[in-house]
Amino acid sequence: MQIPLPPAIAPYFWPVVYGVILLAVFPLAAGYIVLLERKVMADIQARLGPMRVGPHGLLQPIADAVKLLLKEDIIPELTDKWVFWISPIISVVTALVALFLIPMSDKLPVPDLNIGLLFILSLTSVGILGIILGGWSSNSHYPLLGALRSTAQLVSYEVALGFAIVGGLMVAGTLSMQEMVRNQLAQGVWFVFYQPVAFLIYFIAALAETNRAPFDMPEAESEIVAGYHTEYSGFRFALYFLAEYSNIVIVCSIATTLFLGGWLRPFPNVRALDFLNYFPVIALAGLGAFCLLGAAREARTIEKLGMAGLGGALILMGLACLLPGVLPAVEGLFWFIAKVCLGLYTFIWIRFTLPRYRYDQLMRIGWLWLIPLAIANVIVTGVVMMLWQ
Amino acid sequence: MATSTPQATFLDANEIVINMGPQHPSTHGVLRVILKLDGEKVMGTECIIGYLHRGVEKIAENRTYVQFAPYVDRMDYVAAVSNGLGYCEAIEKLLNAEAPPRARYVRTILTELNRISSHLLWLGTHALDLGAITPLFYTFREREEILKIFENYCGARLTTHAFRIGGLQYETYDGFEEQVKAFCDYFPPKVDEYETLLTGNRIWLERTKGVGILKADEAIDMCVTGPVLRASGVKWDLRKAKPYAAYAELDFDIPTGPNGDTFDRYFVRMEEMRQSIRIVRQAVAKIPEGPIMGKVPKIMKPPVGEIYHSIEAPKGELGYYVVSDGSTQPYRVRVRPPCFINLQALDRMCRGHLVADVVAIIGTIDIVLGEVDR
Amino acid sequence: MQTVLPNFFFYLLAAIILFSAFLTITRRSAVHSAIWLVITLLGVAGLYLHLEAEFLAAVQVLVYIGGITVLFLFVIMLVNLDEAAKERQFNRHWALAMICAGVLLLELVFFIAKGEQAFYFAEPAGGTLQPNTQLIAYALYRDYMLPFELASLLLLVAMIGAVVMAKKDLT
Amino acid sequence: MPEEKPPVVPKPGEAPAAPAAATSAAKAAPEAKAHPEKPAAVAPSGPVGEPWTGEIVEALHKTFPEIAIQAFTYLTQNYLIIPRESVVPVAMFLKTELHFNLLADLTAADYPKREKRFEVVYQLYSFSRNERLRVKAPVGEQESIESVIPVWSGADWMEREVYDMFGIRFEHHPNMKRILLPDEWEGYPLRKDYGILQQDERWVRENLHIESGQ
Repeated sequence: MQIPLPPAIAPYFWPVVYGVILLAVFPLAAGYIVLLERKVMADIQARLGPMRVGPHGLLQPIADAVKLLLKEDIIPELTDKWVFWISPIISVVTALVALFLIPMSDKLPVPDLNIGLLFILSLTSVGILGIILGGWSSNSHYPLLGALRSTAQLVSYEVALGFAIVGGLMVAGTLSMQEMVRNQLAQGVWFVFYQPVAFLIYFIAALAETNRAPFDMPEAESEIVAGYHTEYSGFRFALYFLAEYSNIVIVCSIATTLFLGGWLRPFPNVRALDFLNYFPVIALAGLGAFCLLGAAREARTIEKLGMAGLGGALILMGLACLLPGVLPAVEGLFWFIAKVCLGLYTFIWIRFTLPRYRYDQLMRIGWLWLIPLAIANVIVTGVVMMLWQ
Repeated sequence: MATSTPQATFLDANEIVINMGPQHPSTHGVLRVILKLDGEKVMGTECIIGYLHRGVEKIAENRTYVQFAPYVDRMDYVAAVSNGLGYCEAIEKLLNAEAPPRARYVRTILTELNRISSHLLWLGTHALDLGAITPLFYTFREREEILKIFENYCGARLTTHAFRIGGLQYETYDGFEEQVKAFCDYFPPKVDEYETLLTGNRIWLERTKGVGILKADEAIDMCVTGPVLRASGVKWDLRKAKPYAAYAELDFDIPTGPNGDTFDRYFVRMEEMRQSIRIVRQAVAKIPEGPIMGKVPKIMKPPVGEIYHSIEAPKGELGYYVVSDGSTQPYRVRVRPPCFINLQALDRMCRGHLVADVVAIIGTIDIVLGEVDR
Repeated sequence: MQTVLPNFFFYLLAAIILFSAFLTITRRSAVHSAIWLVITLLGVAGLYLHLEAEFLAAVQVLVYIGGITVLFLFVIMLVNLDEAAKERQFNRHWALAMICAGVLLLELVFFIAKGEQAFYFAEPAGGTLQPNTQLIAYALYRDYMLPFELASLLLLVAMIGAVVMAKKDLT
Repeated sequence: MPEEKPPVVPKPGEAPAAPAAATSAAKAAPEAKAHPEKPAAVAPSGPVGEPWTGEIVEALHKTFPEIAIQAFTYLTQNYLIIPRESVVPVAMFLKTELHFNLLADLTAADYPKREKRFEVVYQLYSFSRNERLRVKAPVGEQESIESVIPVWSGADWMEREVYDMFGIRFEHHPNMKRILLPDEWEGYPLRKDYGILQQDERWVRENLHIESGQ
């Protein structure tokens, strides 16, 4: 931040740089989330998962991306071309913009809107348009059914999601994403402990909002093939895919920010636990050591080298954190990512454990259980807060 | 639903006609189902089959009795051993011959193992249809153990052609009994594992209970057999009713279901796997020494006559109606395919349910298109 | 720059709003209309942002685009509008419509001619960066509590009415 | 319709045991007395059974005195040969009175040398008796047979398959079209005069765009 900038662009410069970096890095990160998903799935299902591209399939996301980008761009004959063309873009743009607004660390130059959370929610709600228009413009039955299912599902669960968030907001007392975290620091407690019901409802509704199992009817491949993106292929499909994973990250991030203390480490006010500040070092070094151990077991030399290199790099990164000034800068980001990854893991875990709900059952759960419960939670929270004062 | 006035067209929800298959992830092969939907509610179904029709019955008339035996494996390729057993026993009956006791026991063991492997494949795919992805891999892990036994026994894993008319071609390999016993010990905990994943799962129960109900009288009226019929509460199993192979000497129960819904069909099959293990255990313990091939002529010329013989295949009653004209080739072979006839009940089970249930119901009928189409 | 840029944004947004609103009513395909409607609403949200009413802008997007337009699209897909699209798009009330449009035009001309004096502006609520979310809350739940509750009651009645009518249709 | 078909005479009180089937049976059950003993003329190539007597046969003879029902047994399997006109009433009687409630199978066989070329074969099973019974009905090449769907709904697809493979029409079947082969296919593959390499070359050419040649 020491670079002198003309005052006219100074407030915009660093956020734009951050946005560009995010735009460049996130698709890759999404690829690795897919890899994580496949690896966790493989572990749950007693198999290995991708193992061919790179050591332990570590380069698989890149191969997948290249494959998707090189594929022929098929726009079926009878589609509504313009709508078909623009739908995935709507989805992905809204998702990425929302992602940009999430403060992953207090050190990042993220614009702190005073309506931050509301703005993110409104963006994701626009993202629904991408799904519904994509399904409609495909001019085919399965996508249409998928789009209808998704719309009904997303609109219904948005209500539950909104009310669950309201519960959290009442405790937080602000809509600004960064203010929320600061309030948690000030109050010395994660809001999940004040609002466990809201957190639970939020999590369930988030599963539905992101079309994840057990609420993945919009793309239930055993019923309606691939749902709204059945007719999409190649790059356009990749965009939908990216939007989907961005949305997963977004809902996990909102949960982290609102309920799990954002970039704060656990018990940020307890001095005795200050050693947790060194968690990044330990985690990176541990992961590196794990990679080095794994390298010894690899069969091919190139994979041995790759794995060892990765391990070495991770250990170096861990050690680099010990340099003065680095640790405080990356610690928040690290904790945030760790919490989001925990959320992602739970998402994946649930997906590969539970069967799928039926469409009407999903609706019944949403309207008969989640929404009344969320409203009741809001009322109870309000009453308790009034009495507390 | 066809509407005459424009206003009605304008306001009514569209009746969508959806073509499910023949390339669809959960029609279990090249089944094509035309669904008439009101929203997502199924108003009617029509099955289009025949994509895998190979004219097995016609082929039979142009092959000798021995030559035709491998063909039957290709019908229900998931339960090839059962198909072979039915065919061999039918021809043996026609020849008035009988397989020696040892052969009958080995046949029983392999057929029961095959029933388990067929049910495992069904369980995995059925769970997959309902969105539970993981059980598929678990069931394939266990199925692999069974296929290894088949492979060790006859060299083939899927289309085994394990039996011959009159008995067996091969003596069991060294360690056969140990391997089968080991499987019997290995497998039951795995069934419990599946059950912990599925049976107690609320979502699973909500998806399967009360879905696709087929009452007992309806089931009989629709000529449905096998686990589908038993799930409707009809305690009828050909292994007990008309014992063949070595079943008369073995003790086992026939599981039935009270309601005839998808859950009952699921539960009956789960229980059948346990019973199969029970049968296999007994059979391995009792397996007698002796010859494995009965007295059958080298060139088979059954006397002029006809026979209908059926066995309890994993999917239901698998019958062979064989007409002999006294020559070396069968005059007519009719296969009574359990899947084909059970699939008929789909329409009755689906009406009024949702698309997602159609998938569940198709899965629970347990069809193999190779047998539906022959 | 301080004065040019906001004006530029205003006219840009206004042009977008007018253009897409025009397309909204002229498209034959209902879905296309809905898409242009979305753009109109986005433009309006942009105007709100321009007026530093972030909360209103976000709610505009959330409710009108994320909620209402999506429901529009949902209904369009459920109902067979392809048939309707083939029929006449404009009905016989064009004379009435012309009168309404004329009145509206007169009104506009009048206000434009009269300029700023035609409006009564409330004093901008104190301070510069006061979070206006709070102000809206004060306005809705304290100053204008009764009208707000009445409006919500009206909406509730409308919703119940809709449910009752839909239920009757089903049986 | 060929001349060999017997004159259609409405039968007065034919099916007391089959009230449900009466409507469909009355129309398409021509007089069986036209050739009382002929249908069982077993061609030399066909299976030979020994005469079979038992309570089932007696009950049948008693209920249907005017129908020529022949009973045989072969390899402990019993079968009846009945004229095609009386399939529905006999089936109804077997189902309701004698509890043969499961139609295990329905198929046909082609015996070109016989006077009545086809034989439609019903495999029945009784849960309460644990007994099987085969009912066969000879059908001539130009003749049709009454559908047994009123008795067993499950006969639907099996009858369609028989139609598909042999070209035997089932009267009053709600959906009498091919089931396994394409609807436009010419020829009936399981007939004996249909060669194993034979196929509907025109259909193959038009729909699969290949010159057929095996």
